[in-house]
Amino acid sequence: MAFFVASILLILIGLYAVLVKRNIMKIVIGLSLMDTGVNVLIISLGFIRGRTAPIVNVKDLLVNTSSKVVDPLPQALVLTAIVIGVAVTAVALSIVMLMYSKKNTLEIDEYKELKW
Amino acid sequence: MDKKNYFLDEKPEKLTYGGVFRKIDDWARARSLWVVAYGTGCGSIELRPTFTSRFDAERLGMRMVGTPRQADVLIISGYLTVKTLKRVIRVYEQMQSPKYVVALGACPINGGMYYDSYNAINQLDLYLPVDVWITGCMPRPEAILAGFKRLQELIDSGRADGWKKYIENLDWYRENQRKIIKNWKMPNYNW
Amino acid sequence: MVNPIVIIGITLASAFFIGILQAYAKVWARVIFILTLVFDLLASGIVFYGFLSGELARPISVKIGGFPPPIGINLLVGKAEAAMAVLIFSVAFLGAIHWFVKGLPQPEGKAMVLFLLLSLGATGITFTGDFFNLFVFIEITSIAAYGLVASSRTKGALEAAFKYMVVGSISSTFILLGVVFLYKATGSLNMMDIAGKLLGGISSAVLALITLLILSGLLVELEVFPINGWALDVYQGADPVVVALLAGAAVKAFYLVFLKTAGFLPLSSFFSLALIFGGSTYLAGQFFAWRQRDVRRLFGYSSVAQLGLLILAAGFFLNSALASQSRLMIGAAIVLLIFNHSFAKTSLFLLADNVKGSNVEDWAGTLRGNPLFAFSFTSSVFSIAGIPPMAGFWAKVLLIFAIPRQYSWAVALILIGALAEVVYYFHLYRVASQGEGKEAGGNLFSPFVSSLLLVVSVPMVWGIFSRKLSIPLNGQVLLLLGISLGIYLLGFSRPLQWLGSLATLGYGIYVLLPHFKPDLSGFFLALVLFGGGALLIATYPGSKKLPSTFYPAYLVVVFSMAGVVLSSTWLSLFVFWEVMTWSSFLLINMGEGKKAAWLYAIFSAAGAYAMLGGIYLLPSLRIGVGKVPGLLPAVLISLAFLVKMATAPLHIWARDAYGESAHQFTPLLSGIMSKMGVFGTALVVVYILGVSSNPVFRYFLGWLGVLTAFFMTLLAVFQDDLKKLLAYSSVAQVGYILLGVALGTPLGWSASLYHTVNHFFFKALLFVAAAGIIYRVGTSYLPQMGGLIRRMPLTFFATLLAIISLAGIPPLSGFAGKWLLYSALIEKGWIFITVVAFLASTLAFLYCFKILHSVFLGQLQEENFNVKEVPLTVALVEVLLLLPLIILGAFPRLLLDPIDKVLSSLPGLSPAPIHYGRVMGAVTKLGHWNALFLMVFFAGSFLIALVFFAITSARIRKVGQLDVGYSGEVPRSAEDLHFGYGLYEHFRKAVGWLIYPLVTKVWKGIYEGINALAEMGRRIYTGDVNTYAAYVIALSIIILYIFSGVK
Amino acid sequence: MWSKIFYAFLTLLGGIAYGLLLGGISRKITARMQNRRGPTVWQNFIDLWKLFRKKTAVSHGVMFYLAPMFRLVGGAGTFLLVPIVIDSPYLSNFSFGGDLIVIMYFMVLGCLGMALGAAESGHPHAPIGVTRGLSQMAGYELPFVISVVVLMIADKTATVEGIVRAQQGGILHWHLFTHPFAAAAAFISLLGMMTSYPFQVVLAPQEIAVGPPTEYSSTFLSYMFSGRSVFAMAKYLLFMDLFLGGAGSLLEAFAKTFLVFLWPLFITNVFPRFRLEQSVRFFWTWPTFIGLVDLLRISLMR
Repeated sequence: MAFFVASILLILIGLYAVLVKRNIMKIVIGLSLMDTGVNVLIISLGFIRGRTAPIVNVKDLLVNTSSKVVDPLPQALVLTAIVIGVAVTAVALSIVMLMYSKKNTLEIDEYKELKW
Repeated sequence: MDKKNYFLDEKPEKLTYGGVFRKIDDWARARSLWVVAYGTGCGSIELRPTFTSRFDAERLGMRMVGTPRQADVLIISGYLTVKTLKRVIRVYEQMQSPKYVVALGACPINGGMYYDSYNAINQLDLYLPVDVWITGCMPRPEAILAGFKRLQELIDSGRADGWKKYIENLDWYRENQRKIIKNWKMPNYNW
Repeated sequence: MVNPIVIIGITLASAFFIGILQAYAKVWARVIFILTLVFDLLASGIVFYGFLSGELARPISVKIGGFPPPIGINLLVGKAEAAMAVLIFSVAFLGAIHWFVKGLPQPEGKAMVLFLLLSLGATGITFTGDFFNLFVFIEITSIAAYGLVASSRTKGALEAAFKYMVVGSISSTFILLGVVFLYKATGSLNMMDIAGKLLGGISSAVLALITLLILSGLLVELEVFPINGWALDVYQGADPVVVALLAGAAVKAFYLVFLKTAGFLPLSSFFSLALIFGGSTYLAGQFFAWRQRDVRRLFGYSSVAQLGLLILAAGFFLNSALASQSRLMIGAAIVLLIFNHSFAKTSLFLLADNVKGSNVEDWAGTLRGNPLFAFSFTSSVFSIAGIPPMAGFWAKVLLIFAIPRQYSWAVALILIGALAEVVYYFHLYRVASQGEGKEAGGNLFSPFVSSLLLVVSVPMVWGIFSRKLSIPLNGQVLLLLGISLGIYLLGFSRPLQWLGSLATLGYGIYVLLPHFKPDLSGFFLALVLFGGGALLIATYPGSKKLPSTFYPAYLVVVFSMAGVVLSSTWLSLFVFWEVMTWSSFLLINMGEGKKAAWLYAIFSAAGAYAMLGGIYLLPSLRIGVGKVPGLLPAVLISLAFLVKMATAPLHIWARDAYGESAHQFTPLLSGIMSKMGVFGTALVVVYILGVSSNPVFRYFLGWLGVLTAFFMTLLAVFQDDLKKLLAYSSVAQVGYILLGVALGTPLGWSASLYHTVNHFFFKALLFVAAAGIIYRVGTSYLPQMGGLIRRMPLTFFATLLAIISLAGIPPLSGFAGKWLLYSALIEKGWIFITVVAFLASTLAFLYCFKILHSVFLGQLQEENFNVKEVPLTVALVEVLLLLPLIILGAFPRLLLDPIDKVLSSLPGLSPAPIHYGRVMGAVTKLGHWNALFLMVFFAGSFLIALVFFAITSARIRKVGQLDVGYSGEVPRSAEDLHFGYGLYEHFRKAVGWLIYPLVTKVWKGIYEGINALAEMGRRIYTGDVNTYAAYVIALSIIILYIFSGVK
Repeated sequence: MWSKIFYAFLTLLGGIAYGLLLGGISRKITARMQNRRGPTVWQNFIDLWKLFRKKTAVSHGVMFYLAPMFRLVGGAGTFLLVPIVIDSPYLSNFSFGGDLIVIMYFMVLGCLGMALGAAESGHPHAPIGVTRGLSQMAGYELPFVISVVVLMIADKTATVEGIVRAQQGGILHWHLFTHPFAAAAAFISLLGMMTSYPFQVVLAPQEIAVGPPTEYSSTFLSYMFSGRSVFAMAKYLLFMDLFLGGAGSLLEAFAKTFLVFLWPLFITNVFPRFRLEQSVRFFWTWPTFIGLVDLLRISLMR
């Protein structure tokens, strides 16, 4: 339960940053936070109390595996999601860099030329 | 194509006078004198009473018309200047034959009180054929009516033929006119 | 057969290699890039062909990593997926070519890698059969897209990329959450598997919630209103090639996923979701674009709207409550829409890349002298706006006719949106096609190819869909239309084109000969073909100044009119009607009008879409007697015809369209095309309204007609432009015709049909003469003409006869129409209308005199001294047209007898109750009129008087033009003496208040009101990232709350 | 048939003569009202002869040349289309040629021809006069049409004979009395048609010479003159047929047309002149409203 609450809290903090903060960097951080929050959420979804990690290198895990380990799939998913999150953050930061080099500011109000 | 067709540059033909209906024609012409409503000088003030209720020239069959095309009579109502003479000539030549000229007052006869003005025409019949002269300065409407009566008689008897003479002697008239009007600026023949 | 995984694998691999190679061998990097795209295109093409040819019956399922599908990831490629891949790679290929020609963005290796990744991602989205895999591909696509958008490194591009990234990240968060929850709920990530489990009955409420989570992520990518601000910014800011790939291909892949996922929702909630979001996106896009001055953003709005339409269509497509036949039709419509939009938008965005400057005004003149550009632009715009013959037209028709009757509001919505689309697209079109010719960039290969694809697909699409909709399009007419287009090939020589057109028309008459029957179609067919042919002769002078599309378009107008009158169903009438409308639009646009063609397009489109709506409401598509419930279909259908007749208050297009269209075309427009409105109204009155029923509506039509006649006549009186004056006059005369048709009595119809033909004779004559005069004089401004009788005696004579006919003065043919009409009116007892009609025809004398005086009489102006008589062909046509005026004047029965036959062929009508006697002439219950006597009497006594005059007259001298009594003065110039300006100024003082431009102001007010609303509406796109993100969150919450059914 | 044509010709001459005579009478009466003696009543004949026999004339072109013929033939045609004495084989003239609608449109032919000829003269006064005339025509046509429609609807016929027949049986059957409002409207519009004061701005001799025929002279003018007088006769006859019960004999026709003739004459001598926009406004208001009374009555009674 704590995972759920924590992850949703993380998502909400991230969302808060995205929705309210006027600084581009803070928005990117917000996105990152959301990403992490979602990852935690996914992991917690796959978690089953009393079971162990799905690393099948211990002998007694080889029999009747599926009742002893937590759901391995979310973990695999999160692995991919983390990679994607890193990629997104990298692209985002490079875009932010370029933006800063154009206007020398990170205020979002300066980036409202395209509208209507 | 050029501008030639702005004006018809052609000398008017001589007109014959006669025919089976000559008597009726003359009678009708005498009783239907349409006067071009064109005041050349101060005398035209006398034409208003002449044509309105007091003296009623309409009982002689006369009336004013606004265009020379339909008029029979041109009244030179007073002194003529070089400027007006030009207009008078054009108006007269635009009238359709038979047409008559009545000169009103002293000025057309000999210049009247302006005889020595640099700009006055002293003797009208050098420039236009005058059928009736009405003297006075100015002649009163009664005199004008008498003059018209005289014109009617002349027409009736076929003697008012200034319009014929004008065409016959056009060159002579032109010569006189051109002496006075230095800058002609008119077509050679007005229609 | 190619394994679909190969496409993905090869693309991924070469993307990787390009990244490495570009540092060492730039050329090789490029070669690999292009080769990869070509390979992808070919491979997907082969797969698609496999499905088409039937070689592949079932979808290909490719397992990856050795696990069988439910557990392992798999690709699932069916027909739709293969087609989508072909689409994606064709657009990508075209974009790549464009990039190469114009220069790749730097660093080019990265751009190429991202480009490949983007197309790969989109393909993956399409192919994948697994939800998590879907998420991965979405992320690949998105990241590549962020990078590509930013790659041009302009301020706008960076800003757009950032916004895209923020919103995109939120959306993918939603998708990811949805996917994970889906897994939690069903224990599976395989699409087929989940679908199967669904059938097995998993608690649907939770599933719906989860699906909605995914859907709200997808809806962000699908750019629905109001969360599409980022997309518009991207369209505006990014490199057009990237935009083309995004709008043309990537979004379509998302749409496919949307269709696949939607099945997990309960039917009703998906249906309402699709309708609400589709509809609002569609309308918002179409209307917000009105205020848009940046062309790329304008295209963006249009793309958004098209997506909205697709979503709307998806709602119906997946609604299993609908008949399978309709769902098939909608499926076809969706395919057509996607195809159409992808290539048209690709073409448009790439064209935008060729124009310097981003504003609409910067496009001015780009179509002039750039045939390739013009071709690409025209065909793309026509495609998107759904104008025949392009595929978009059939998409619209299919979609509309498949929607069941209880959702007719959706039809109305689609039609209104389509109209709004016409407004802004043709504003752009008109700006682009007019003004000084302007050099546009030469990078036209890709746009040209993509629009060529659109055009090439036309015959196929027509073949398939006219059969599918069972629209019997007249084959002969189609053939003739084809030949007409072929005339374009003679474009190198105008005389040849002219002769070719004449030959084609002759051939057309020969081919359509069997249709000249004494019925309504035959009657109008004769008018169309012979009239069109006669007027074609006169088009020759000055045609060198016209674009080479003039003659093809002219012929298309003529033959499509033939198609209209020969139609046996309303839908085929509509098809030809649209062809006629838009080809005539092109012709009008060839004139120098500023707004004329645009207004014409708007009004015509409004009419046409109203007609489509009306046809949709009809119980049977056949043109024939049948009970039609309610007045609405009749009103809607007749709107189109009233527009074409320019009946008030739908007339405001007419003045400029007539006045400023190509002079060679105006006679056809006025003489024949406006009569198509008459034809249509006649059909409506006979077959839908019923000749003797609906008296109130017909009375209303009658008033419309007579008020049109009155006000247009009044406007003509004060008009100082020859062609515009004639335009008003034409509209007014057609008002009389409408009045006769509205009467619904044999006498009234007889009057109308007679006037229809007669109006063609004299108005075509007047317009032809006007064309000749304008050709010679060089102006159509009346006060600058005058005295031309001295130079153009024949034209004067022809015009005089035409004017006498127009004014309806007895010995000529025009009077018959007047006499019949008044007899009919008095017989019917429409008293007040009679009075107004009489008054209007008296007012007509005013402008009749104005035409004759201002053009021919008065003083010949100096600048017109060297004017010659009109060219020979024009003179020939004048003579051709004036003969019937005289002949019909003496023998009106030559026309009235065929009309009687036509009338007796129509249900509810009978031959006009006219008895013909030798002495009294035509006798009705009311009065009589002997045409022949009047003609003979007039001509005879005129001759006698003339001879008598010639004998008795004084010696007459023809004098010069300045020899006038001018108070003794000598006029200095003709200009001083000519009274041409403000002829009826005194009359204006008396009745000027009647021509207060109320209608124009009302229309303008409506236009501006919509503009203001659009302006207010589009302010929601603040350009602020926070706001956009907030919209997404808010909308998702709303979606989850409303549509999940969870309380 | 030839005899019919011959009689028509005679009637035409008679009409011209009577028209000229009426013109003379009107000049005489006007003079008397102005406390003058005035010309003889035959003055118009003298004028006509003089003009006819003038020696020279100018022409400005073909249309200018033909216009007087248009005017004469148009006037004569209208005159002959209106039956003078109905049921008389000869004095109904060519009324078989057309009904009231035909007459109303045939009327325009002469005017149109004259307008064109005048306009070709190139004199600015001509188009000024013509446009004034046409505008005024648009003015008076409205009340006139209203009353004509009233009559046509009331009598269920559009022929002049039919309308005359409907008025037989005593003076109270005249439309003047059965449809007084329509008649009033029509008679007011007659003032406009005859361009008598206060609607005389069309000719306005004081400002634009005589308007349209400014450039016409001599024989041309004589044709116009006679055309005009026969045209006036046609209008008198038409009004007689429409409102005064037609004529049973030639004498009656003389008397009744004289009555119609007196109406504009009385008005013209005691009124000043309207400007054009005033007269158009006048026609489109007062006589129109008056006519509408009968039009409403007819439409309600039907």
